[in-house]
Amino acid sequence: MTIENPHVEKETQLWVGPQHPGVTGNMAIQVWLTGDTIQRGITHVGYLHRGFEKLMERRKFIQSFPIVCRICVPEPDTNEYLLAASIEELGGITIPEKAVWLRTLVLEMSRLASLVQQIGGGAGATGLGAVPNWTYTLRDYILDSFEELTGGRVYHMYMVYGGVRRDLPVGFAERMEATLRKIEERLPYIDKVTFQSSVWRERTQGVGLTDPAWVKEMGISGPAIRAMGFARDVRRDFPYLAYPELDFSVITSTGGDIYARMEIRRHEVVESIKIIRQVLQKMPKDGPVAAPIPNVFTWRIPTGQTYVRAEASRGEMGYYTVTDGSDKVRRVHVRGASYVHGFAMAERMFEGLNIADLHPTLVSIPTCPPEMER
Amino acid sequence: MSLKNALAPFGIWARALARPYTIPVEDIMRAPADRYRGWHTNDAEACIGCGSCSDICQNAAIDMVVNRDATKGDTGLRPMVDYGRCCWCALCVDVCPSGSLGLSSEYTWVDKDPEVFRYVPGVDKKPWDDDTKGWHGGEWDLINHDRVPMSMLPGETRGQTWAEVVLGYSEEEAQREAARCLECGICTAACPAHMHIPEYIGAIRDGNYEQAVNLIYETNPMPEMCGKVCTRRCEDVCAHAKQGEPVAIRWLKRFATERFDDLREVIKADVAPIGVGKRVAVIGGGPSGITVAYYLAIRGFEVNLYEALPTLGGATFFGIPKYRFPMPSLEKQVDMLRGAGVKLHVNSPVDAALFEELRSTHDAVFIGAGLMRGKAMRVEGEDAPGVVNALTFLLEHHLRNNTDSDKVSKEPVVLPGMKVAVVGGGNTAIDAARVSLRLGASEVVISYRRRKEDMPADWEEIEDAEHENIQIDVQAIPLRIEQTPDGRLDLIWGPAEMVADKPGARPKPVLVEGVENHLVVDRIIGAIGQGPNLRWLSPEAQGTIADKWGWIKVNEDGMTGMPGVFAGGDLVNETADAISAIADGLRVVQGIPRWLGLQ
Amino acid sequence: MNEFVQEIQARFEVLWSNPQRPDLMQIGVRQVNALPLLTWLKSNTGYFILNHFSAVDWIEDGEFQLTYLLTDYAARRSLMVCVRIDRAAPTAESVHHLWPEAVTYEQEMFEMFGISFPGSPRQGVDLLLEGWEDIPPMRRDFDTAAFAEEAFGFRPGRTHTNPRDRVAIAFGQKGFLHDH
Amino acid sequence: MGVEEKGKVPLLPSGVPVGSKPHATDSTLFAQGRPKPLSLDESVAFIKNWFRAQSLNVMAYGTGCGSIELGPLGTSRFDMERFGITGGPTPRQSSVLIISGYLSVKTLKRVIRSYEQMPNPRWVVALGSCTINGGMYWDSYSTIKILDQYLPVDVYVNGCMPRPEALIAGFKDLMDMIKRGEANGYIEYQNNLDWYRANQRKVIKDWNLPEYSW
Repeated sequence: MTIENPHVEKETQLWVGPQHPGVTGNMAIQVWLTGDTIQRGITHVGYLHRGFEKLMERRKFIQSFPIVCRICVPEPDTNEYLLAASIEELGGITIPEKAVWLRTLVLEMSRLASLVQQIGGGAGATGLGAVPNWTYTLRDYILDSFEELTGGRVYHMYMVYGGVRRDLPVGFAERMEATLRKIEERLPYIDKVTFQSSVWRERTQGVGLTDPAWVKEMGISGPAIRAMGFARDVRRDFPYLAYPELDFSVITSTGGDIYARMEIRRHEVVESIKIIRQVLQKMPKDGPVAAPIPNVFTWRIPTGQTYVRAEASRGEMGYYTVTDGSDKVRRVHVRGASYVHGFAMAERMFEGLNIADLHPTLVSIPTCPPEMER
Repeated sequence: MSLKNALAPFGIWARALARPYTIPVEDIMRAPADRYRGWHTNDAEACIGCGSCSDICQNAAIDMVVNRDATKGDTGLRPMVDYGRCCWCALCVDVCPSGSLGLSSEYTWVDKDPEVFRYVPGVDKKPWDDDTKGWHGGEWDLINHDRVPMSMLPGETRGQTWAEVVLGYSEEEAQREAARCLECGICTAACPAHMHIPEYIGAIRDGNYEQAVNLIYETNPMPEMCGKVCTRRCEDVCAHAKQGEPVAIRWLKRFATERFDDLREVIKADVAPIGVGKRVAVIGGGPSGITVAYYLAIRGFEVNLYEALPTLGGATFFGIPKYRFPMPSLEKQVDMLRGAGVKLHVNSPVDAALFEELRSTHDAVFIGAGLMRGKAMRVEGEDAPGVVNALTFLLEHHLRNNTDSDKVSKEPVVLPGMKVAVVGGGNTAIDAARVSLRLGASEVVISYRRRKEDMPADWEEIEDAEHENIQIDVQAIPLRIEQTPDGRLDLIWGPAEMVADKPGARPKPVLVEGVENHLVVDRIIGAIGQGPNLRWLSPEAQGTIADKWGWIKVNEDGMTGMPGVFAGGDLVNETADAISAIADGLRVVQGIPRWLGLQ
Repeated sequence: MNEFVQEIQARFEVLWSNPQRPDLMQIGVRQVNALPLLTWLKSNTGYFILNHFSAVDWIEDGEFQLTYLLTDYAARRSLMVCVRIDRAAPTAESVHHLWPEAVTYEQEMFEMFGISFPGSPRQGVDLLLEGWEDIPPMRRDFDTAAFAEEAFGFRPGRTHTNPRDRVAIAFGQKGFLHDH
Repeated sequence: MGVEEKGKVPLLPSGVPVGSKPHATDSTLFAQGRPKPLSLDESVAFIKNWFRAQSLNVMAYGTGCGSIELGPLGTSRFDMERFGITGGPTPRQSSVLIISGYLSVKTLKRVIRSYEQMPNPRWVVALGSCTINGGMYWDSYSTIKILDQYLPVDVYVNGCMPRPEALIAGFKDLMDMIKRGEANGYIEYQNNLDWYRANQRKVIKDWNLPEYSW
């Protein structure tokens, strides 16, 4: 319900961020308002710009791995996988079976952690403090598992070209199962305050709408496109790692609003848990975790270019990698999932949006500034 | 809006009774996971200072700082980690060839001074030094510890042939093996000649073989010999050797030099002709003499090289069997000398008179006469017929087979079907045994006083001998030799027990009294070492340049007590090792111009 | 996939093609053909999604390479279109009217490589950097380490000894083939 | 190093140079023979510091990737509020500024502005390697390397990124320092404003920050 105020004809310019508790990271939205309705908005990034693509050009192939995971903080493993897969494709390395499954496990765990966090973020953006309290803790339990498996809490630096760096610790599957159960136990409570709550539904349904016509124009992906009824998922469309051997469904919804996008995440958490269980069950018990790799100091890759993609929690993430026969990459271009979401799509969505809905909309798309600007 | 949905949020009050997630205050500093990557630890004694950690660090967080003196196998540097840079990726741990670097599981470090976040792990004491948890190497390494296997003739058949046993790397194999090098340069410290090892391995890796041989020739005029038979101390200290197989430095050198049939066109010397008009005489055509002759000749010196035998090479000619170092390889190196303009005088033994003449007609004389006297076994019955010294045996054998020398008998010492015992455990013993086998001996036994791991011979040589079915009896002390009634020889030996000697020394074999074993053979070859023999010099000259045992003492320029007379090789360094002789030669190559005031 | 390249070849000159993967075809075209080809692909084929758009600096050839990645999600295939442009005066035709997200790609490429796309909105507007005065940072001739040291400085007190140098000095490593 | 030398050593309100500790040979410690009771000013300062240390308001500004670990810290598992730490939504309501890792020049500009809007006393906690010596972005063209050239840092918490537990340890150290009256970065900033300004202006080329009155 918009209050019609005849006096508010003047356009107001407002900066939301970068120092703002509501933005999804260190970014800024410049909006022009009439009353509380956004007339237009521009996304401003660069606050987290570190020049990863330049830094990678200065580093040997192996040395790029510790830095790429910093491109996306909540979900670093997708970056590690994509860089490893690009280098393996261009350098002609085949990874062993066990590494395929371990990579799938790590990718899915990080997707799960990120999805859980996004549910909390979405609820928190609408003023529900309890849900982020829960989800941050649930994410923390997944981080504990990560720590056990990879030695790192947030940045795992677990995959390198050739495979992964360590095998599963003893008893990992049981402890992971316990964590998954904790998440499952908590989901009904999250439902109660969000998806089942009529207040929250009022707040989110029909808000932050996307237009299915945009799909033909922009490279929208992830929950944002699945919320418009398109069952598009890189794991299914361009299968990689062990995903072809796993049973999971691609969740779709039709609302195209905040509610639909959050609902997709809610169901993807269940799918993700299902995938992790399958991976732990089907994973080969032994075998090498990495292929023998060439000398990390002097390895050169012949000239070539490729584009490798994977499904992150926010959508399709891709790495465009060019090599030139030297021991360093010529160029890596990181196509973050939210590059399209954060600029082209978000700026269209801002038009006509109520200022109070700006933040829930941003969180639900979602945007991740470090991968937009790298 | 249904009532159910409106009431749904109140359902979460059920959580009010559940146990909270919150970690109690007293447990807040939780123990991290076993693999957690915290601050660095380093075993400073096991660390070799190779700098691989510093090279792999993409953040330039690791400096190599001077911590102790450089020794062979340790640069004396230790990593210092700057935690203003570190990102705890642990690539440094996974790449550490010595396995000394690790990450503890400690994670808290708070300070108001930004300058303190920097220390040398293992040297600067930290509370987490003894943490066994954390990220450590060993499970999976970033570096490849496995050597590219060398193809060889099969062990069963090669005893019947004189063909070269080691077949050499193919180009692809050589590049693959060269690519394993970490380029730390520790090997150069252990090499007596301090060859430019990482540089030429890098050139081989890049396929730049011409550059590789040029780099090799910088400090070694006999690389093909070294590529085949070097004692390769470099490989002993190779960073890979700590946890795996060292880079096959020797085989790579062999590969590079074998690429070229004639090195004269390839080697590009660029030195000032400082020695034009100066004459140098070199006595002895072994590795040290060849080194002095070659490097002085390319500097413009007029070099006369005197060799008693019909062929150059010294011990590398008569000592090393041709299945290890064939004659064409030796010829190639001698051709380099000819190309450099060295005047070769073979079959020209030097005696006291000629020595004096050389001194007077040359600006400097170099003695590289080598160890030509085989040591006696000092057991009773040693002078029985059929007991020979390995040095004599090998010399005769090589002269007979490779030269037209008429000074040797046509009849080999070892005849087909004989059973041979070789006493000793050095490379000479192995060579004598393997040569005997190839001469047709039906059975060859090596008898050694200590354990197999104490044998001074190259471990690859020992393995090769075993593959050829040569039996090695260890901890066997020869007591006496008796002749059996049917004209054979009985080597009577007693078992030895290993007793710890003073720290740092090898354990000593001590005879177990009262036990006598018999080894009945047709020939006994004594190979227990070589000694100097300077009897060709006048007693006065001997007294001036050598000690009473015949070892020559030289100064830092390689000059003996007699002005203008330089020496090098086995006579000086007592190692009986070609690369040390080359290193001696290199010292003299600098010493002679300096003594003549040419630099 | 090859038939499709032939179909393109029939309309536009394809300089080279490389089937990198079964689902990824790479082709190179001339700059004059780039915009017509992309327009044709967008309107007439399934390749209407621009997945990514970026540049590569081939400084030794004096050229920039623009890479457009188009994906046909129905057929589950991608097409990489590579165009070389002159590095001395880097200008390319904007595709923002075909794909709205190209606006930011082009804005970023102008900032990072100095490639201009006349007609593209927000050209020259800072995206990632503010007050940048040096050469565009993603160009190969921009030395970021030197820039960082000059502009920001590093904390003093670090010393590094190269192990090879230390060994060479401690053991007197020399060469005898050359005078040094 | 293109940075000017730091000026005179700043003084505490009591006249003691920052960072200097009383030395055993100080005549003041021996001449009086027995400890002097705190003066009224000192007592008030002690009580004020004690209270200040118990309620730190952390400004909600995730400047870098380290802010991902502030989330768990604030929510139920680690629950920083029981230690007296809570979030402050705006600079004017906050007392602690956390620099969570690397700072791009663009963010530095905003951070300076935020910091200068914060009321005294205010403290800066620096997380991770990046604030000390550039961290993994040491050769990046867009991030600053040494934070204490631009802002006064009271406590460094090392790690990349520091765990929530390490952050708690850092906050506890900060609290102890505040109680002892040692966390005086803000005084140092005032006293050396020209030096800080020169460094800041050196990297922020398009300077359009307002001058705040001091």
